[in-house]
Amino acid sequence: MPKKITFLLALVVALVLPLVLRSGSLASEVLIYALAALGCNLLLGYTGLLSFGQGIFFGLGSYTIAILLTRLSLPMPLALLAAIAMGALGAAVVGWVAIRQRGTYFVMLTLAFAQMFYFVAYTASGLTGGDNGLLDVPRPAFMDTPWKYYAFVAVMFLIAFGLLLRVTDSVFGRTLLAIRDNEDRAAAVGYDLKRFKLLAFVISGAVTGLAGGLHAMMTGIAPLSNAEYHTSEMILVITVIGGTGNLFASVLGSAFYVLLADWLSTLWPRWLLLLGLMLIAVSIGMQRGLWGLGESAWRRVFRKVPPSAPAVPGVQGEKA
Amino acid sequence: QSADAIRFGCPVPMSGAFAANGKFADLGMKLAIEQYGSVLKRPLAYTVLDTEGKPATAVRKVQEASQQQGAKFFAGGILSSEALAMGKEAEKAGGVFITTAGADEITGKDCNPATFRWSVPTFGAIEQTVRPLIAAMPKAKRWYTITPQYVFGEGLLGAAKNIFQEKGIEHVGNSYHSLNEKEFSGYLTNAMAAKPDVLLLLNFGAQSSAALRQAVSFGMHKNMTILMAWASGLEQFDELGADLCDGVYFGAQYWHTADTTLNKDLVKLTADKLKIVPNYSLAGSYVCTKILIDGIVKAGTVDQKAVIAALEGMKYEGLTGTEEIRKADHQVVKDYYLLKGKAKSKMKNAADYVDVVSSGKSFLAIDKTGCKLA
Amino acid sequence: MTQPILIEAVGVTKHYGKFAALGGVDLKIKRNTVHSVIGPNGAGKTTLFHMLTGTGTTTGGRILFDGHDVTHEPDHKRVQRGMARSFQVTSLFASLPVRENLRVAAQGIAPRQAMNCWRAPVGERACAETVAEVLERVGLQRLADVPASELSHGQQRRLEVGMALAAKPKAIFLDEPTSGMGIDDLDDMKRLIRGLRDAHTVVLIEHNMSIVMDISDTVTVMQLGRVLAEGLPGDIRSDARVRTAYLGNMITGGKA
Amino acid sequence: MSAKNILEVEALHAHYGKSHVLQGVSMTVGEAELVTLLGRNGAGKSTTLKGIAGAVTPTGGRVRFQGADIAGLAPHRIATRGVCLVPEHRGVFKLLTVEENLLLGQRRDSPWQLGDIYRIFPRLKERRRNGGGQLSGGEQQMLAIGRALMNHPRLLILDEPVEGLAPVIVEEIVAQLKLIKAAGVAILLVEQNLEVCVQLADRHYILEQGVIVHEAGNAAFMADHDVKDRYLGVGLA
Amino acid sequence: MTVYLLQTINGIGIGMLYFLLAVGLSIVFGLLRFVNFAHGAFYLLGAYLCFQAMQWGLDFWAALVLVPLFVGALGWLAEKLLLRRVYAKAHEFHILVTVGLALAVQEIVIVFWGPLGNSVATPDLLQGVVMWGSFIYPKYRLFVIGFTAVLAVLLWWVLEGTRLGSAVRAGSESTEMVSLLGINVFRVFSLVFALGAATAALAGVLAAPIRGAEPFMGVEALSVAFVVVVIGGLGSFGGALVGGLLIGIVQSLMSTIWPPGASLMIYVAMGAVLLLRPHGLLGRRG
Ligand SMILES: Nc1ncnc2c1ncn2[C@@H]1O[C@H](COP(=O)(O)OP(=O)(O)OP(=O)(O)O)[C@@H](O)[C@H]1O
Ligand SMILES: Nc1ncnc2c1ncn2[C@@H]1O[C@H](COP(=O)(O)OP(=O)(O)OP(=O)(O)O)[C@@H](O)[C@H]1O
Ligand SMILES: [Mg+2]
Ligand SMILES: [Mg+2]
Repeated sequence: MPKKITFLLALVVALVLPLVLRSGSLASEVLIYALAALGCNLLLGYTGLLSFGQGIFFGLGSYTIAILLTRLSLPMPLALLAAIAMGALGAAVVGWVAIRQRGTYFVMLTLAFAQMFYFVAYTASGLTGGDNGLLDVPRPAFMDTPWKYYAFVAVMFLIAFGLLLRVTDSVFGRTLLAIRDNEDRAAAVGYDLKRFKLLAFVISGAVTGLAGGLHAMMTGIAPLSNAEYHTSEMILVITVIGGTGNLFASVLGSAFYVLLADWLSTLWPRWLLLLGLMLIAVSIGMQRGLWGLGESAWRRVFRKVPPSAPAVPGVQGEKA
Repeated sequence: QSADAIRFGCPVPMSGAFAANGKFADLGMKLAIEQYGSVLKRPLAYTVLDTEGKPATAVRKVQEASQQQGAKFFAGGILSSEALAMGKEAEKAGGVFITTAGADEITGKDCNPATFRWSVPTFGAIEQTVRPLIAAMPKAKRWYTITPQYVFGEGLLGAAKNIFQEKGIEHVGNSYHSLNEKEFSGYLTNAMAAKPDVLLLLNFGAQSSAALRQAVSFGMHKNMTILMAWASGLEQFDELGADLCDGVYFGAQYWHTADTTLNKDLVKLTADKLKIVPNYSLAGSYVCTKILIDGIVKAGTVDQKAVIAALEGMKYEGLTGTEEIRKADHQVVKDYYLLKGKAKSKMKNAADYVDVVSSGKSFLAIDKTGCKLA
Repeated sequence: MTQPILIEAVGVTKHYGKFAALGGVDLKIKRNTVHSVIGPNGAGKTTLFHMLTGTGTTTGGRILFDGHDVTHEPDHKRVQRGMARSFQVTSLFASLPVRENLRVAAQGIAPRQAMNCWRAPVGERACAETVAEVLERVGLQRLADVPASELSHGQQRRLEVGMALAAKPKAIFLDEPTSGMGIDDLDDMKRLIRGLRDAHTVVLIEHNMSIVMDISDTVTVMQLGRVLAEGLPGDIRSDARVRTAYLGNMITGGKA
Repeated sequence: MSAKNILEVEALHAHYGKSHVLQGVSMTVGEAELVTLLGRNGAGKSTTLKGIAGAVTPTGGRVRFQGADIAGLAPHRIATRGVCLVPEHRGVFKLLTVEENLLLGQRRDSPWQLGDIYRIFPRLKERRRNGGGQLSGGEQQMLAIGRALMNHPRLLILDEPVEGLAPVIVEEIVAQLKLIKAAGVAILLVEQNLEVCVQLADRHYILEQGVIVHEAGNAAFMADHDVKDRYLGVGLA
Repeated sequence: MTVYLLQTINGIGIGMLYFLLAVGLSIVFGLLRFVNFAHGAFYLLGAYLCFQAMQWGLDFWAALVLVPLFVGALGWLAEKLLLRRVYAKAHEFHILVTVGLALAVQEIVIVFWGPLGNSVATPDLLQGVVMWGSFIYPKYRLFVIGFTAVLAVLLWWVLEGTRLGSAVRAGSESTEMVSLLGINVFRVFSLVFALGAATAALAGVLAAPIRGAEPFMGVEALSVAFVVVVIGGLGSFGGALVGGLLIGIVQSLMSTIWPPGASLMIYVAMGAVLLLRPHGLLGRRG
C-alpha cells in the first residue's frame, strides 16, 4: 500500500468527521485515540511488542501538559512539546526495562509498569492531584470551541500520521518487521535488538504522549483515570480491532471503537454487554481486524489475489 | 421532544463500578421531572449521561449535552473526581451543576459559581457521628481508624482527630489503605492488636462494605463498637444484609424515615410509582433536581446568572427538614444522621435496618472552607 | 600453504547447568580455507558455533577473531567484525519475502544505516546488488517475492545459507547447510562452498562425508565436547578413533 | 491386490491457500513393505505424508488405510488407527523431558516400550531427564523415532529420518528400520540419502510437481540410472 | 512482635485464596499460551451462583460442589464455541476475545442480579472465631486454608503426575504434533479450560462469605491473579502456590509496616521478580 494513498485515507477521515458528527469533542476524541493506537500499532504491528503500558505515556502526556499550563503557565506549544517529550522519556524508561523480556513476560512487565504508574500517580497527589486529578487545564483562546479545537487536533494528527508513515516505510521500519518475525535471526545477522526496540518504544511513547496532552486540553482536566490500566487496555483493544501492521487501520479502529461506545452508551445502561459481545464477534469473525476485513472485501470485489501473509509490505522501489 | 423544553442532564455512572448509584440517580431525577412536568410554561425533559465513572468522559458528555441538546442544568456526579471536573465544565458551558459527591473541594478550594452541593462534607459527617457516639459511650476511650489514603479520607480523619483531641480520646492507631483495596484482614489484624473500644471506618461504598464484612467475620463486632462514618444508607444495608448491620453505627446523608413533609411525599411517591423505598442515590438526585427546578422558578428564567442568584441563600423545606443553600460556598446546609443497625428479628419491614440515633447540622465556618466565591 | 590464522579458540568451555557441552576446545582456523567440524550427534559442534559467533556466552576460555578478543562481544557486534552464520534449525523472517530476508541480512553489517527512520530502503540502501548475487547463488531467483514461510524445507535451507552469504563476511559459519537438500542440489552446494574459499573463510558442520572429504582443507573431529582429532581429510578418514566414534564403515555415510 | 495393501492413496490433491501442491498422487504401501517417496525439493513429498496423516487436509482424492477411508479425519483419529508420522521438523516437545516425550507417545499394546527404546538409543537414556529443547539435532531425531515406535505404529511414516545424523547413527537407524520392518510394520519413507533408500526399500515412487512420475521395484531402480538422472538429478555414480 | 506473626498467618490465609484464584489462569496459560482475561469472570460467576444457590435454599456445601461444576461446564462451552475459533490467530486476538467475554459476563451478572452487591452468609458450621491467647482467627478462613491445601495436592497430582499433564504441556508447543501422537488435543484444550474456569469459580464460592458477591470483583481478582502467576512463573503450578502465598504474606505484613504502599509494593515486587528471575520464581523457560 503506497504511502500516499494511506495518507490520503487519513486525510479523508479527518475531513469527513466534521461532516458526519455533531460533536466536535467526539471527533477530537476519535483522532486522539487514533494517535494513541498508532503508537501502540508501531509496537505491536511493526515490532511484535504487545504493550499493555500505553496508558502510562498517555497519562504522562496529560499530566505534563496540565502541570505546565496551570502551574508554570508555559505557552501551549511548548507545553505540548514537553508532553511529547515526557511520553518519549517515559517510554524510554519503561522500554529500557521491559525489552529485556520477551513474549508474555514482556506483556506482563508492561502491565506491571502500568499498575505501578497508576499507584505512583495516585500517591503523588501533590503533583497529580491524586484521585481528583488536575483541573482547569486551559486552552488558547483561538480554539475555544470544540470544533476549533478539533481543527487543531486534526492538524497535529495529520502531522504525526505523516511522520509515522515515513518511519514505518524507512529502513528502520522495515528492519522492525524483520525483528517482529524472528528476533533471534535478526540478532544473528547483526542488529542490536535493544536499540531498535528502544527507539520504537520512544517513538511510540512520543505519539502517545501527544495524544494524552491533546486529550487533557480537550477535557480541561488530567484525571487519574487516564493513568489507569483501563486506558492501556482500551488503546490496545482499539489497535487490535483496527488491525495491526497498517497505520490507517488504527484510525479505523479508533473511529469504530469511540463512536460505537458513544452510541451504545446512549442505548442501554448495560451497553458494555453489547461492547463485550462486539469484541467477541470481532475477534472470531476477523482475521486481521477491520483493516484486514476491508482489504479482503476490496480484493473480492476486484478479484485480486488473496493476501499472502499478514502485513507484508510491498517491495517497492526495487522495480528497477 | 419539544424544542422549547428545559433540558436537564443527569451525568452519573451508569456503567462501571458505581453503576448502582447511577441507576437510582436516574430514577430520582425522573421522579422530580415528572412531578413538576413543566415550569415557566415550558416542559421539563432530561437526559441520562453515562459518565462511566471517568471524569474525562463526564466532561465530554456534559459538553455535548449543553451544545447539542441545550441542556444547562445538571444534577449528578457520584464520584468526587467527576463532580469536580463537571462543575468546571458546567460553568464554562453557562449551566448550573449540583452534586451529592463527597470531596470537600467542591465547596472548598475548588468551588465555583455554577456548582452547588447537597451532601454534607466530611467535617459535618464526623461531627454528627463521632461526637454523639462519644457522648453515648463515655467509657469508650480507645478508638482505631481505617482510612482510605486520599483527600476525602484525610478530610474525615482530620476531623475525627480534632474531636479525639478535644475529648481526650486515645487514638490507638490508624491504617491507611489504597483506593482499590478490598482485602482488609491485614488492617483488621492491626486493629485487633491495638485493642480499641471503637473501630471507626472512614472509607465508603464497596470498600466500607468489604471492611465491615471482614470485621464481623473476625468477630470484632462482639468486642468493640463499629462506626462507619460515611455509609450510603439503604443501598448499602441491602448489600450487607441485616445480620452484618446489627449493632453497627452508621453515618448517613439521608434516611427515609425522616419526619419531614417532603420526605414523606417522596416515600409515598416512590412507593406508588416504583414500589421501592427511596435510598440515598435516588433521594439525592431527586432533591438536587428539585432544587434546580425551584431555583429556575424563583428566578423566573433559565439564565445561568439569575438561577445561581436565586439559589444562593435559598431556604426551603427539604428531605431532612429545613435546608438552606449557603451563598458563600454553595453548600446546602442540612442534617446528617447517626444510625444504629438492629437485629433482624426487630425489623418491621424489609427496609427497617436501623434506628435513627441522632441527627443535626455541622458545617465549617466559611473562612475555613477555602472557598473563594464572590 | 600457511595462511595466517583468522579465528582462534583457546580452551573454550560451555556448561549448561552441570552438563559440560564443551570441555575446553582449542581451535585455529586459517584464512581462506574450508575448515570442517564433524563429530557424533551431541558432540558439541553447534554449541561451538554458538560460542564462536556469539549466540550465547562462554563459560570459560577466549575467542580471538581477526586479532581481536571477541569473547565477550554480543553476536551483533561480531557480525560487524565479519562473522556470519547459518542455523542448523532453519530460522528465517517467515512473513517477509525471500528478497527482503536477504536485504535485511545484507543490511546487518551496517546497522547504523538501518536505524535510519527517514529514508526508505531504495537505491543504495536496497543492497540490490548483493541480494541479486546471493539469489542467484542459492538459486532462489524465481521465488524472490514469495514469503519465506511458503518455501519448502529444502528451499528454506538454501535461503538459510543465502542469509549468511548476504553479509559478505570474512568468516562464514555453516551449520549443516545441506541437511534436507535435494540430491541434485548437493553438487551445487559443494561447488558453492568450495567457491567461497576465495573470498571467505568457511567453517562448516556437516554429516555428509562426501562433501566434507571433498572440499575441506582441514577437518576437526569433536567428541563429547572435546577435539578428538584434527587433520587433512585423508588422515581423518583413516584415523581409527574417528572411524569408531563417528564414521563407522561409511556404507551409508555419503549421499548418493 | 487391495487386500494386501495397508495403505492406498488415490488421486490425492492438496492446496496451500491457492497453490495446488498435490495434483493427484496415487500410491500404495503393502503390509510390512517399505516404500520410499523420492523427489526434488518442493516436489510435495512432505505434503503427501501430511495429507495421509491428516496434518494437511486433502482437497480431493482418497486415502484408505486397512480398508477404511481416512481422508479428512482429524489427525488424532488417524493416529489411533496406527498411522504414525515423524515430521521433518521432528516435533520434539521442548518443555517435556526426554522421558516425558517418550511416555506421551506410549501405548500399552505397543511392542516397543520405554526399555526397548533406551536399548535402541542408549544416548537417550543418558539424557532422559533433559528437556527436549536441550538435545542436539541428532538426539532429537532419535527421540522422535523412538516416540513413534512407542505409539504402536502399523504404518510408520518417516520424513527424512537420517537428516543431520552422524554416519554411525545413520547405520544404527538403518539397522533399526530393518528390524522394525521385520517386525511387520509397513514403512513409508521420504529420504534424500539414496544409499539409505536402496538399502531398505522394496519399492520406490518418484514425485514431481505434485504427481507420481515413476514407480519401480528396488532392483530395477538401482539399475536404472536414467531415471535417477532425470528425476533426481543424480549423475552416474 | 506478635502482630507480625498474626499477619503472617493471616497472609497465608489470603495467599491460599490467591493461589486458588490464580492457578487456573496459570494452567490455561501453560497450555494455550495466552492470558485468559476472562478468568476473573468465572470467579465472579462462582460468587454470584453461590449467592443464588443459597437464595434458593441450597446450603453452602452443595454450592461448593455444584457451582464449580456448572461454571466448569460453561468454561467448556466457551472454549468450544469461542476460543477454539481464535487459536490460529495472533496473540492479540486471544486477549480481545477474553476481554470481550469478561465484559459480557460482568454485565450479564448485573442484568440478572443488579449493580448492587450482596452478602453471603458464612455456613453455620464455620461461624465464629477460634482463639488461642491473643490470636483470633475466623473459623471460616481456617477452613479455606485447609480445603485449598487439599485441593492443591489434588491438582498437583493431576497436572504433574498424569499423562493429561504431559499432554497439556506438550500441547502448548505444538498441537499438531500432539494430535499426530493420537491424542485429541481439542479435548485436552476444552478440559483444561473447563478446569481453569472451575477452579476460578471455586475460589469465587470460597470468597463469597468473606467478600460478598459484587459485580466488579472479577476485574479486581484478575489483576491479583496476574501478579500471582507472574511472580510464581506463568504456567507453573508450584509457582501459583508460591506466588499466592508470597503476595498474601507481603500484603498482610505491609498492612502493618507501611499500609499505603501495600498495593504499590505488590507491583514493585512483580517488576523486581520479572527483572531478576525473568520467568518467575518457578517458571519454566520458553
Ligand atoms: N540449552 C541447552 N541446555 C542443556 N544442554 C544442551 C543445551 N543445548 C545443547 N545441549 C547439549 O549439549 C550437547 C551438544 O549439543 P550440540 O547441539 O552442540 O551438538 P552437535 O554436535 O551440534 O550435534 P548434532 O550433530 O546432532 O547437531 C548435547 O548433548 C545437547 O544435549
Ligand atoms: N505452509 C506452506 N504454505 C504455502 N506453501 C507451502 C507450505 N509448505 C510447503 N509449501 C509449498 O508446497 C510445495 C511442496 O512442499 P513440500 O514441503 O511438500 O515439499 P517437499 O517435497 O517435502 O520438499 P523438501 O525436500 O524441500 O522437504 C513447495 O513448493 C512449497 O513451496
Ligand atoms: Mg548441531
Ligand atoms: Mg519435505
